[in-house]
Amino acid sequence: MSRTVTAAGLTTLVDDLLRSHPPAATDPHEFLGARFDAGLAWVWAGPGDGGLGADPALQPLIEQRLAAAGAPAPFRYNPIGIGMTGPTLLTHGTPEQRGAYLRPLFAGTEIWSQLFSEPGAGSDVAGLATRARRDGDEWIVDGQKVWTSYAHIARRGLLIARTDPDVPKHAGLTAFVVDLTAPGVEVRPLRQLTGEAEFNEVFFTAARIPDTQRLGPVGAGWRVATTTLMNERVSLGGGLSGGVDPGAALLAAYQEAADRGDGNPVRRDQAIRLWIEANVNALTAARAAAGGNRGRPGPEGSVLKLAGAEHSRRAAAYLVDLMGPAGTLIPDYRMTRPGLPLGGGGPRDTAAAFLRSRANTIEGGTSEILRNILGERVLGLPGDIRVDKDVSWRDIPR
Amino acid sequence: MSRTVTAAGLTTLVDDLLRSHPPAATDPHEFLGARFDAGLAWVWAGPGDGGLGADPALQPLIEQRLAAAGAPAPFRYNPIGIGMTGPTLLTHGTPEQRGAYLRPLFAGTEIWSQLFSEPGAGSDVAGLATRARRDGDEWIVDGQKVWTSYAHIARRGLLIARTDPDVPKHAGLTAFVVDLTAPGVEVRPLRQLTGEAEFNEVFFTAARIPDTQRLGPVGAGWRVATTTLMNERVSLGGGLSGGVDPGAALLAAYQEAADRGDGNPVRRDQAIRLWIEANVNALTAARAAAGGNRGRPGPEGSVLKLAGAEHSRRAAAYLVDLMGPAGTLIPDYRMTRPGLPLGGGGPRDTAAAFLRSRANTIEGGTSEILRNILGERVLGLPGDIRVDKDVSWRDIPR
Amino acid sequence: MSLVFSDEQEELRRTVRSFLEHASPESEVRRLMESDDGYDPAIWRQMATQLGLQGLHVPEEYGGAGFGYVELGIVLEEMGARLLCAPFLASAVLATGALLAVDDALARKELLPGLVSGTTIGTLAFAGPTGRPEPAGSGGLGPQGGTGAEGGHHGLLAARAASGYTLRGTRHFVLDGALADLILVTAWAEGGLSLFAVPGDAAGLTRSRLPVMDLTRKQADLTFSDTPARLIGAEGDAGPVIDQVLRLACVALANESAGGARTVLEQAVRHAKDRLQFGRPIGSFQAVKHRCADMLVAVEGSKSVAYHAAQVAAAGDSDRLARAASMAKAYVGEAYFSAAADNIQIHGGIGFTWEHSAHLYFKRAKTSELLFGDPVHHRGLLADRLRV
Amino acid sequence: MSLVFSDEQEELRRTVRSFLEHASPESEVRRLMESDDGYDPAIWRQMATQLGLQGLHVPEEYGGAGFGYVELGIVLEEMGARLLCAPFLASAVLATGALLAVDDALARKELLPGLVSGTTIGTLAFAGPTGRPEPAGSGGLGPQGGTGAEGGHHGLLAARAASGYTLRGTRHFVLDGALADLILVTAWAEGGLSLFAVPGDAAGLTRSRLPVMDLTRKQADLTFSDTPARLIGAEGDAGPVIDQVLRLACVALANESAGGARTVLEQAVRHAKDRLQFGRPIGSFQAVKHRCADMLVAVEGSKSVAYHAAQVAAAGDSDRLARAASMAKAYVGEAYFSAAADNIQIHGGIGFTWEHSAHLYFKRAKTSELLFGDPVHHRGLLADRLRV
Repeated sequence: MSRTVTAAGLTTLVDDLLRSHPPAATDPHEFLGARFDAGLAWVWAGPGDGGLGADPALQPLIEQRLAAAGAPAPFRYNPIGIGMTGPTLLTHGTPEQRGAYLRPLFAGTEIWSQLFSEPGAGSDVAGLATRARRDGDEWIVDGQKVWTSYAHIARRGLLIARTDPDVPKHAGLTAFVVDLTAPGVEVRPLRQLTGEAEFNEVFFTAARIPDTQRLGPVGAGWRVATTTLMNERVSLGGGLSGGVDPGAALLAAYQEAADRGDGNPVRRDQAIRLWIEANVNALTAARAAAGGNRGRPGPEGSVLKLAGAEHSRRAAAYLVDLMGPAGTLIPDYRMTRPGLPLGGGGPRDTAAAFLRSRANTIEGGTSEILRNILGERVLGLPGDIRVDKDVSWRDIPR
Repeated sequence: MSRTVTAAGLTTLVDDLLRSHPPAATDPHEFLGARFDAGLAWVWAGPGDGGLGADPALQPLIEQRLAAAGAPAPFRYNPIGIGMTGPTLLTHGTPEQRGAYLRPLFAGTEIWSQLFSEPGAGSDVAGLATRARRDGDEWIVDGQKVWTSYAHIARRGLLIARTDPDVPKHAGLTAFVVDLTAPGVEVRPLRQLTGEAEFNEVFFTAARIPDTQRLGPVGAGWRVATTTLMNERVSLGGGLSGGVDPGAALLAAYQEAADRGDGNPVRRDQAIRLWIEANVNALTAARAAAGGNRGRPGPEGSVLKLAGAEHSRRAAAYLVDLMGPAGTLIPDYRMTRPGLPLGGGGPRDTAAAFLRSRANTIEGGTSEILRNILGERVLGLPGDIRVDKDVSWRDIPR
Repeated sequence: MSLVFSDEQEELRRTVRSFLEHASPESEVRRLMESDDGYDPAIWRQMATQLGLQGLHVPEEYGGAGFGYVELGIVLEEMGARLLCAPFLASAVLATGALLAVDDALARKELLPGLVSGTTIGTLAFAGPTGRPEPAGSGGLGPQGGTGAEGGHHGLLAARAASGYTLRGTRHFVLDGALADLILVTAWAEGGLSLFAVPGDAAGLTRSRLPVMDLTRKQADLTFSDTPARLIGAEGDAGPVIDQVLRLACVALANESAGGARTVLEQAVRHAKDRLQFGRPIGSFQAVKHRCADMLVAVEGSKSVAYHAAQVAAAGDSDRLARAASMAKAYVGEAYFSAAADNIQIHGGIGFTWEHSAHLYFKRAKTSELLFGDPVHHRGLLADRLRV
Repeated sequence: MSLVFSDEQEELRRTVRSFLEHASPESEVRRLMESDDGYDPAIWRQMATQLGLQGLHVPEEYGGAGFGYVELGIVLEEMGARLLCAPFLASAVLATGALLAVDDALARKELLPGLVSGTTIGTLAFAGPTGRPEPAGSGGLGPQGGTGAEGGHHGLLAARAASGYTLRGTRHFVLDGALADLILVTAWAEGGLSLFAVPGDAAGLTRSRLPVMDLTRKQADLTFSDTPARLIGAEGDAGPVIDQVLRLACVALANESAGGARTVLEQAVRHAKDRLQFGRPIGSFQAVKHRCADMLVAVEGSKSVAYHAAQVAAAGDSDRLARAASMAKAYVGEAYFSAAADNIQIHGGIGFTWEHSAHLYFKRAKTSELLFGDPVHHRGLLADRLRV
């Protein structure tokens, strides 16, 4: 099968799937598995990898038709897997790896997480210290990862580890698929300022990974990580484009305040300003999606991630300001850990959403890192002066 | 005479001066000369240098009493001399130099300018390329300076030139007092976006300066420059503190707009926000002045310069916005060159002031440079990674 | 609705861009901005005859090309990027837009072909003494002119005469008002605010050039003293016409401004790469680099919202147009000004000189931000329309 | 008026600072914020008996030290810097301030000494269901409670009883309302809004702890059901008393917030020096360095305006106080929030954890910004007072 798949042909395939697996009467995991088998997971991927080798521009057609029919959204069942590690596996996985991992990933029967950041490697992900030492057909891993969403319920993780500390930092990294239920892997909750433990710390103590679970060549881990990070930014930034009016919640909140007598022309102007921002970001997302090369995210992802994160922070603070002291009450600080599938996306309470929004400009690349990326990779400005370049990782101060 | 001069004693001296030289009936230059001779120019300076060796905290008393009596303000007659080069001469001049330059400077009979910036040395002043080569008892100067206010009417200038290109850039500089009417010195107007030529370019072609006009040791030019730049920032930032209500003009402008039916709660809120900013800056200036060591400006000057410049830019743009299209008319783009004394400080036309305000965040150190200074010198943060340190100036890319 | 251009549209962009490269280099912008009329008649003719720009969006029956606002937006973006000095906004957007909006087939037939062929330069005079647009729907100053405390001022009045009408009063901030051959002007007749046509050389018409900050776009006050005028449409028609034209003008200006914002970003980036201080390009300092990144975000947002507005204008739904136009005008107005200001800051001293072109964009940006209603005004309109 | 502190005042600052170093380390803040009452009675007693903080600004005749708001501001700044968990704002500023402002010598004589000695914890209950202050001069909710669309809600009503009064209704967002021994509360009597005193254990008083975002300062809703109350001053006196107390509370909170802003700047700078990424301290990157510089400007401005407000409060001119209080509250409210947010951003992921103290300041900052009127509200008050 080649890129001759047509829109009409796809429509037929989607309709066949919906007929053979009526969403209302089918277990979501089973449905998603069948969707994968039909080549409707990532339409541009190859046969057997959940695709049909079709034009990526056809993907939205599938998504829309399935959503309209009430089919389960794969993202809700495996957010990191669908948003980040799946596309990475498609790009860098061997046929065996793709065959082993992609279907359960897409079906949501194996939850995925991403193991990049470390306490000492935040913005400087490439400076990470978790070591993987070769031992015959296996690798032995020691170290600590942090900020790993869903690690407490995930079966697998995409791990980047240092396999050679004696070369410059980007060159000594290798990517692995790690079984988070294996011996030597310990997952601990990490509590955030929201009170929740949305993220985890993951400790590796002589954990063993077969070399067959290595993703890409030894030393090519940074390339794998970059694919994932760019997908992450698209995923984080792209969440903004949903809905008919992405600023509707702001208007509704202002209206509610005005109805209770707290209207104020200054707050009204701010509401409209934020409403405009939300709509402009959605338009930029639509423009990027229409013009971009789906599956291989380009730098537009970074524009959206930056603009979207800054906007959502402002909008969340605005909603608290609008409520006044009543906005500074919070339902709960109890430590909870998130489960899957994700909810339908109902609004958090105002103060809780406000607190959570502070992570938007940090997670998936801080706004500072994103400005560097935009400046250097999009605008072609010269890099920062680097003191950690062309020296072996071992010799970098940390 | 020592630091035993009292407030009461000073009051008597001021009153004596006002009696012997009634401001209304005395030529301003003559009055200022007499004020200098009475030791009331810089009260903390030594006798003969325009001072009495008194506590610098007593200076405001003199200024207030003289201003109340309608005495001429020296700043209006020699802005750069009073604001920057005078204090520098007090700190770094030899007795002969102080004797020769300070009185005519204070009296406004010799206008001063400052010759630091060059086309290739803006933020990086210490990278300047104007060369001074020793020739017996003289120095021969070649190069180009830029952004020199009043050079077209100034008699003297404080020049920083490179005397040794083979040492690191800060070490190879020397300060001179230069006669701007001497052969080999050419002053050309430099037109700004306001249409005016407020500043000049100054070209040196084998201009000769006697070694007796060297200010400070050979190679110590950067120290001299730093004194001047810190005084400049205090001078630029300090201009904000004048008046009873430093934000009054903003309120009046809003009121005028409201009176003609252009009132708007959003613009009103902005007016108050800017009014608060203006007042907060004035309070910080007052706090710095009260707590600081007059005559030797500290880092507070940089806080005020940064905050003041950013505020004045915002305020000037606000006033244009308030007027709408009528605010985008400008009286004149003819090229004019400023004269002295300065006017009484009447408001410029809205659009002209708006255009001029764009220089506020550039002149006397850009806001970016000031943030570096605050970060490094006040907060003690580490410096930028330098590629021009410990290399001879000759080898720095430019 | 897609926000991506067709191959044909991209070809139009390339054509206009390469035309403006020779038609509007900085040296020409400077020459023309110092002149009274501020445009080059030869270039204006070429725009019409070789490229058909003045009539791009005009139906073919009037000599136009029959395209829409998406194509016009492309042209305006490129003009804004180059600061083209020409009465395009006045003639092709305002005057042409008014004739297309008003219900007067005869006037269209008689007047549009001249505007399309570039032989006539038109403009639209609608503003009172503050230059601000009146609240939506009012279409101009009331018969007594002004509002609120300013009520004493007289608006522009139309009196019925033997053959047609005569006008008396003043219109302000008229784009290219001193050079236009055809002035469409709103005036109060018995039947309400009405649209009239007055030739540039009409009797009793005094045109005073305004000392504009942005020399690349001329403005004038026009005073009418019993000036004969021709009614366009019917008495009382002008209100909705002006509302519609101003919305389209906001869309046009947003696209033009997006082009300007693109250019100042390019200038800033080029300077940040070329200028060395402290032994390194200043663009290697995060203070400069991150400012450029923020400019990029604003430029991308400006394009998105301006393209969107052009598409909505092309689609023709007036309620959606009102929203899209105000959104674009408010967002791009601030974004362009902020980017143009950042460009000066990144250039430092050299950006403050008359010789550098940074100030030309800066002045255009601030003037455009305030033209046809400032961002606060348009956010207010949006709030009303979104019913909050 | 000088903005510089005397040697004696600097000595007071040093004393309070070193006391709080042992009294309010982060571990104690965390222990107390997880507790219901959120303060340490032993520390509270020491503050009163060893340092005399609760009565610093109270005349000596009531057991106080006879100092003024400049000294109180110093103490509050240090408390804010350390996030001291204690009912100081409620008791020493609000309740004490109300008693000092009201015309009731007997009540002062009976009630102030307990507040000064720390044996009584007081608070002031004045807010309606939104927690927002009412327009200046109104002194609280009208008899029917609420304004505008919310008019259906009932305010707090006082009825004359055999011996004194009884109260009925609810007051909201009462600082330390669940633990206070002495509740001063505004209620509507026949003669207008009046001030009453109610003991914390009064009959018919229900106190509901609120789930506050800022755990370091507790709040409660108080519901009165025929609760016996003592009138303080005369009926109708409360309006001006509340206005005055809220102004002083804004001055107090501005000084406390200036202290908090100082601390978050210190935290950010320390982290920027210590944290290495890319082989260098992150503070060597301009993105971080310049953010710290902007924080410094905001912190210095906060100090200036807070110190100024404290001086004006000490001087006692009520018109100038109204201006200075609103200016300080509006400026410092935004500055502290912005600095606390920047501190989290500079810390990155670690700043988003529960374990790091950055969020404690962040939550205090946002809550303080909105308490006693947010910046928009105070700018509105200023505009009214400046007559624009």
